[in-house]
Amino acid sequence: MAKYILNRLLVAILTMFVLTTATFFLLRLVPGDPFAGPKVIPEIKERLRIHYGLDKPLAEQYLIYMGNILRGDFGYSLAKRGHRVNEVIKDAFPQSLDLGIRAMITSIIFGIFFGIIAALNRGKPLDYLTVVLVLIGISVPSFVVAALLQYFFGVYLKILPVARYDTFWHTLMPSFALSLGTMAVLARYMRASMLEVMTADYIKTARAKGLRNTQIVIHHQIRNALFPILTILGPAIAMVLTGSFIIESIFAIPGLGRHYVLAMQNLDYTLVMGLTLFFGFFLIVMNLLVDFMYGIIDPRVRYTRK
Amino acid sequence: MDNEKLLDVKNLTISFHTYIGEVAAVRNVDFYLKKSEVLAIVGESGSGKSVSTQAILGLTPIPPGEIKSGKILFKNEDLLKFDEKKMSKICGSQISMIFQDPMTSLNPTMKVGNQIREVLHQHTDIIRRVSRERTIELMTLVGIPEPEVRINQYPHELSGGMRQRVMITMAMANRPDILIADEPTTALDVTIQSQIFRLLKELRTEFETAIILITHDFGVVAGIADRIVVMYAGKVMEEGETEQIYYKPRHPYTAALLKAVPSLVDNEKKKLRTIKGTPPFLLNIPSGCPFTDRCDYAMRICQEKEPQYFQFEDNRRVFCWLYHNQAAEQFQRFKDREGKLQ
Amino acid sequence: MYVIPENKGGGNIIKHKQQLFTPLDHSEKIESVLETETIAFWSDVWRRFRNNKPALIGIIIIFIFVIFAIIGPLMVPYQYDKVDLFSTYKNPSGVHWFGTDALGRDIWCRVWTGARVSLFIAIVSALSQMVIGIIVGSISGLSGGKIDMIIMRFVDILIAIPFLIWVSLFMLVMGPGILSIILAFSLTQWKGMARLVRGETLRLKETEFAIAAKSMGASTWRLIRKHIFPNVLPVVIVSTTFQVTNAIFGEAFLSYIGLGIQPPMTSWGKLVASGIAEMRSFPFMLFIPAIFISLTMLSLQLIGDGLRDATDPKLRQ
Amino acid sequence: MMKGLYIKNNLFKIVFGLLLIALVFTIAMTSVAQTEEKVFTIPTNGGLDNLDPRVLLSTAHAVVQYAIFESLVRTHDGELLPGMAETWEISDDGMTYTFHLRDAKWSDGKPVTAGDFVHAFVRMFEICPASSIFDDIKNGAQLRAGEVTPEELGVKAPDEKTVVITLKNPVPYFMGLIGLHLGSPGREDLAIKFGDGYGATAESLASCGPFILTEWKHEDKVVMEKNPDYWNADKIKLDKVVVYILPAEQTQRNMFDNGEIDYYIPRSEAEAVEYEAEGKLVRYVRGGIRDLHINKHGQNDPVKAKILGNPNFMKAISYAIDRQGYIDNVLQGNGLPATVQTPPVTGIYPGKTWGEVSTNYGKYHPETADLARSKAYMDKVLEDMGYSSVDQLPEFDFLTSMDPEDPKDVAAYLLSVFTDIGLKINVVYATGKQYYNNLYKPALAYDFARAGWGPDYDDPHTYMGYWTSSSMDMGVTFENPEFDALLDKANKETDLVKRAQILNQAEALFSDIAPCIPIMHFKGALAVQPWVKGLTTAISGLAIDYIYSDIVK
Repeated sequence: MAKYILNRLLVAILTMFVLTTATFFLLRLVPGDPFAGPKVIPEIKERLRIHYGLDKPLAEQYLIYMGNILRGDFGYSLAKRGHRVNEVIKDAFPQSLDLGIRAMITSIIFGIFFGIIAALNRGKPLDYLTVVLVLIGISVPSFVVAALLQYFFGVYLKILPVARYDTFWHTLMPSFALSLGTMAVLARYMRASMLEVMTADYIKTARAKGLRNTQIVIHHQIRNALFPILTILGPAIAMVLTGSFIIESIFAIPGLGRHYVLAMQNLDYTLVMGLTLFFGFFLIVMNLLVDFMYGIIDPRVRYTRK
Repeated sequence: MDNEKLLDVKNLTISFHTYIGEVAAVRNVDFYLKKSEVLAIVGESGSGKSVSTQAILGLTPIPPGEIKSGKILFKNEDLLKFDEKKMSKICGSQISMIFQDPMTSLNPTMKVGNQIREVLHQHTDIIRRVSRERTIELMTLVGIPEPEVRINQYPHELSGGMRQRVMITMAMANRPDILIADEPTTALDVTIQSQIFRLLKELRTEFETAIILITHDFGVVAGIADRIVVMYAGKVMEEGETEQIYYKPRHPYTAALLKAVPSLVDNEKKKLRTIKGTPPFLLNIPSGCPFTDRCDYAMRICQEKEPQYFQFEDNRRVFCWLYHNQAAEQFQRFKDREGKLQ
Repeated sequence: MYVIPENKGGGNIIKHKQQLFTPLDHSEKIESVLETETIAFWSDVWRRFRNNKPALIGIIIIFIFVIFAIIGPLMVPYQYDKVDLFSTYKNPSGVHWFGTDALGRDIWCRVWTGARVSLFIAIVSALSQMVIGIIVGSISGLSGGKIDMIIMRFVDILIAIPFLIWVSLFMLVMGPGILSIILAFSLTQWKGMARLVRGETLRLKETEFAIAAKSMGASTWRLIRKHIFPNVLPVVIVSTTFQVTNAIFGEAFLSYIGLGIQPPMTSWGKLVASGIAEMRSFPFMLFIPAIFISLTMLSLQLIGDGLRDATDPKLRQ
Repeated sequence: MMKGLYIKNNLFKIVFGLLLIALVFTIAMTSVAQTEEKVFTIPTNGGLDNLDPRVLLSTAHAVVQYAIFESLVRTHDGELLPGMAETWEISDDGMTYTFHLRDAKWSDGKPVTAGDFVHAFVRMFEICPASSIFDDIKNGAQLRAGEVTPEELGVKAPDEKTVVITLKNPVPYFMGLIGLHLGSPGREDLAIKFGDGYGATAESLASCGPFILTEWKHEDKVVMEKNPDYWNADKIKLDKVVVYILPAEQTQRNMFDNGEIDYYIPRSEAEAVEYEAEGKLVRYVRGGIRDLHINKHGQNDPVKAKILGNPNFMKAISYAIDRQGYIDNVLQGNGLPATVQTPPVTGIYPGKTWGEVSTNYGKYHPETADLARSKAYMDKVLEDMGYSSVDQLPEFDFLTSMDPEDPKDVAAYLLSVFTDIGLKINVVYATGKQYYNNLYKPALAYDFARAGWGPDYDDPHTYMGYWTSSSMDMGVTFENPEFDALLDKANKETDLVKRAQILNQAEALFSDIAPCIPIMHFKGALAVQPWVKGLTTAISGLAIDYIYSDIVK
C-alpha cells in the first residue's frame, strides 16, 4: 500500500512538472502582448514588460517562474494589475468550491436516487421517464439551462434571486444548473451498476437465504452498486469544475472559472498559468483522494493493494 | 408413497424470452426427493439442471424467464403458488441452496459473519449477541478454524474452500429440510472437493437434511448420491438409483458421460473419452431426440420423433428409442459396445 | 429383463419401421458449424441494434440533420452571410422559416450552415481522436515496457487537466477557426481512446488466439489488423459516438467564451450563444438552435447507448 | 448491517434540518434588510481590477473613481463645478493654471494637499497607459520617456494649498481634461506602502470624493458610502452606492427587470424600444465614433500598399456603406450616420457645437450608399493598378475585435459591404489583447480594421489628434505632414474662432484622403428605474453621472 501511494505521488509530481512546463511555453507561443489595450502608450508598455520581467530571455523567465512556484508564489497578474495570483485564487476559490460542493452533492444525491429508481423499475414507465430526464440533462447545454432557469425562476416567477452568490437562495439555481450534467452521468452509471449487481450471484444467495426484495435492494444491491460510482467521481469533479466557467458568469459568481475565461482573453500569462496549475493540482489531489477513498471503502481493493 | 416425497417436481416447463426468441430451458421435467435422501442431478452445462432447481427457490428471474407449466410440491404445497412473503419463509430456513462459485456467491463488501447472521435473523427471533455466538458455533461445526477471527473478515480474505464452508454454514444455519447444492465444488481443487463432500455427508447424517446435488461430473456422484437424474437439453434422460445407473447406464448419453469420468481403478488402460459436439441450442427445439446428433446409436426415428419414457421395474426411467421393441438391432449394438461398463 | 411399454403413437412408426429404426449415418447428423466469428458478431450487433427503437430514432434524426445540413441552405433563396438590413429580427414565418437575426440573415440558412460546421467539427475531430487513440493505444499495449510506461504517464498528464482548459489553451495558441478547433480536440482528446485501446490490446494479447497467431509467425501488423483491431472496434465505436457529443458541446463552449468559429461563419454553438443574448426579446433565436443541439446530443446518446448494448459481450447470447 | 440505514436516516435529518435553518435565516434576513437607506445600485460588466486612477482605464473603473475621488474641478451635467479647487486662475496666454485648494480630508483623516496632486500627475506620466492625453502639460511626454526628472514636470505645488500647472500649448479644452478622474489626487505614502498592490484592494486606497470606498469584494461588488466630510455633502442625497459586477448582459437585464439594479444599458435597440414603452428609457447624446481603419502600408506588401493607400479605394468602400440604412434597420435608429470623424454634438467654443461650425458633413462620405459612385471610384483604382476586374485585387485581412463590449455586428455588416463590392476578405478575429496588438504600431497587422474612438474631452481635437504622424494610438496610418501642421497650429491658437477654422480645414483634408472611413456616431440609451431621480449623462468623462442622484421610492 505504501509503495502504491508513493508511486501515485511521484506520478502526480511529475504530472505537475510537465503541466507547468507545457503551459508556460504554450502560453508564450500565443501571439499578442498582455499589455496591449486602447490608448496604451508604447513606453508604458515597455516599462510594464520590464517590471514584470517579460523582457528577460525565455529560459531565464522559466527558471524564475519555476523557482517562484516552488515557493508557492504564482506572481502578479498581468491584466488584473496589483493582484497577486495567489490572492485571486484565494478570493475566488471559496465560491467555486462552495458551488462545486453544492453541485456535487445535488448531483450525487439525485443522480444516485434516479439511477436506483430507474434500475428498480427496469423496463417500466418510471424507468423510461428517468432515462428521458437523464438524457435531457446530458443533451441541453448547461448555459442554456442556466439562462432559462434564470429567466423562469428569477424574472417570470420571481421566487429566486436572478444572480449573484449571497444567501442560500442565491445558490440554488447555479448549483442546480451546474449539477445537471454530472447528475445525468451519475444516474446512468448508477442504473447500469445496479442492473449489473442485480444479476450477481450474491444477490441470488441473498434471495436463497429468504431475504425479502427490499432487504436485498438496501443491504446488498445498492451498497455494492455504489462502489463503481466512486471511480467516476474524479472525472465528475473535473466536469463540475469546468462546467462552472459559464455558470459563474451567467450567475455573476466571483469564482475561478470566470477568472479563467477572462485571463485567457486578456493573455494574462501569470493568471492563466496559476489557474491552470491550480486546477491541475486540485484535480490530481481529488483523483488521488478518490482513489485512496475507494481503497479504504471497498474491501476488495483494500485487499488486492496490500 | 406420496407422503414420502418431501419434494415433488411435476411437469415443470420453463422458458426464457430473449431478444431472438423463446428459449425452452426446461421441458416437462419430473423428479422427486425423499426425506434425507441425496439426489444427484447430472448433466452438461445448459442441460437445465440449474434452472429447474433454482425454480424451487423461486430464483428464476421473471422476466425474462417464464414458468410455463408444472408444479413444485414441497410438503404437498405448490411452491409456485407462493407469494414473496411465503416464499421468503421457506427459503433459507426449510430449503436452502449453495452455489457453484463461492467467491461470487458471497457479498464481497460484507463481513462473512454478518452474512451468516443475516440468515439467522431472517428466520428466527434470535438477538444480536446470541446470534454471534450461534454463528461461531455453526462455523466451528462446518470446520472453519478460528471462527472468532473469520467472522470479521471479508470473503476475499478467505480461501475458496473456506468460502464454500461459509456458504454451507449459511445454508445449514436453520437446519433446512432440503439443501440444494449447485455444483458446490466445481471452482475448488480436488482435495478441497472431497473435504466439502465429506462435510455434506456428515451434515446430512447429523441434520437429516435431504440434498439435491447438481453436478456435471459423474465422478463426484458415486460416493454420496442415493439416486441420480440425468438431464440433457432441458429433459430428463434417465433416472434411477445410483448404483444401477453407475454400473448399468441405459441411455447412450449416460453411458457417454460415464466414459468421460476418469476411473481411479484402471486409468492406465482406458483412454478418457469426451462426447463429440455440443448440446443443441434450445431456441429451436429439435423435433426428435435432442441427443440424436451426438449419439453413437442414433436411428432415423430419433431425428423425427421425440422418444417416450420407458419405465422399468426397478424404478428407472429412460428417455430413448433404443428400448422400443423394434429397435432390437441397434439396442444389441449398444449392449455390446457399452457392455464393458456393466 | 425389460418391460417394454406399449407404443403409444405406434401406428406411424410401424408403417416405416424398417427405415425408422435403422442407424443414422454420421453424414446425416447435423454438425454444429461455427461461423466466422466477426461476421456473426456484426450481424448479431446489427440485429440487436435494429431492435433498439430509441437508437434507430437517433440514427434517423442524425441522418435527417445531415441531409438538411447538405440541402437546407439550398432550399431558401438566401445565403447564411447575406445581410439584409430591411428585414432584421423577423419572427419565423413563411418567408423566413426560422426568422432572421440582428442583421436580417436567414436563421434557417444559418442553422443548417451551422449544422455543417458543428457536425463537421464533431465528426472529424472524433474520428481523428479515434485514429490517434487507436495508434497510440495499440503501440502502447503491444510494445509494453518502457514505451508503454512513458505513453501512459503522458496520458495521465493529459487527463489531469479538464478538457476545456486544454482546448482553450490550444485555441489561444492556434487562433480561432474550424481547423484549430478540430486540431485542439484531436490533440487533446485521444487520451481516453488510447487508454481503452491499450487495455483491450493488453487483454487480447494474452488471449489464446493471439498467442496462437503469434506462435504461427504472424507479424505484429497482421496481429493488429486481423485480431486486435476487429476486437477493439466495438468499444472504439461506442466511445467515438460519445466523443462526438463532447466535441459538439466543446465547440458550443468555445463559441460562448469567444474562442470558437469566426464570423460570418456560424455554428450551432455560436447561434446558441447569440441566442442567449437575445433570449428576452426574441426567444426563437435561442430556442431554434438550442433544440437542434439538444436533439443531436440526444440522438448521439441514444445511438451510443444502443451500440453499447448491442456490442456488450455480457449481453450477447 | 442496519448501520447503513441509520446513517441514511441521519443524513436526511441533517439535510432537512439545514434546509429549515436556511429558510428561517433567509426570512429573518429579508426582514432586517428593510431599512430606509437610499442605496443606488449599478451594474457593470467587470474588469474592475485596480482603482488607482493612474493604473487602468475603463468605464467600470471610472464609475467608481468619479465617486471616490475628487479632481480639481468636476463636470456635472455639462456644467463646470469646483472640485478640490475652490477657485482658480488662468494666465492670459492660456498656458498657466493656478488652482487654490479647499480644506479637505482623505477618508483616513489626512488632509488633501497640493503635493497629492503633484504626485498623481508624476505617477500618471510614469505608469498610466493613457497619459498621452495630458501631453499638453509641460514636460509630460519627456517625463514618460525618462528624459526629465519629475521635478521638471509642469505641475508644481508652491505651497500646501496651491497647484500650478504649466502647459506647452494653450489648449482651450484643458479645464475639461483636468476634471477627468485621471487628474484626481493620489497618495504617495500608500503607493509606497502597498507597492504593486496599491489600488487593488479597498484597504490600499483612501477616498476623498463624495463617496467613500468601504467594501470591495473582487469580481463581486463594490460598496461606497456617503462621505460626510465632502465639501458639497449637503447636496449628496444617496447614502450608499453599490456596484455589482455582472458579466452577462442578460443577467443585468433580468436583474433590472426584478428591480435589483437601478439602471441597465440596453444591448440592442429592440430592447430599448421595449423599455421606452414602459417609460423607463432615457435617450442621451454620447461622444464617440465607430470607423473602419485602412492600413495604407498594406502590411509591407507593395501591391496592397498601393491599393490601400489610394484615397479612391477608400471612397469606393465608403460610398458602398449604407450608414443610414444600417442604423435605421440594424440599430433601429440608435446611432447617427457619421460622415466625418467628429460627432456634431462636440463642443468647440462657448455656445457652438462642431455640427454648427464644421462644413464637412456629408461632403466626403455619404449618409446612404451610392453604389454608382462607389463603382466609379473602384474603376479608378483598377485603372491605376492596371487591373481589368475587381477579382484581380488581392485578398485583404479584416481585423475585428471580439471584445464583447464591441457590437460584433458592425463587423458583420462591413463584411457584407466588402462582399457586395467584390472584395476578397480574410477575417482576423482576435481576442481583446491580440486585437490591440495587431492594430497598434509597430505590428499594424491588418489591411482593414473595425475600430472606434471614445472622446477624452469635449473637443474635435480628441477625434483628430490621434491621427498625427507621431501618434502611437489605434494603429493609424495617415502620416500627412500638412495635417500634422494644421493640428499643431490649432493647439497654439488662442483665438477660439480661428482655431475652429483651422480644425475645420484639417477635418476637410482628413475626410478627403485619410485611410479611415467613419461609419456612425453614438446615441446613448439607458433604462432607468422610475424611483431614480436626477441621473445625468455626459458626452465625455463619466457617461452616467449618479453623484447627485436621489432615490424616491
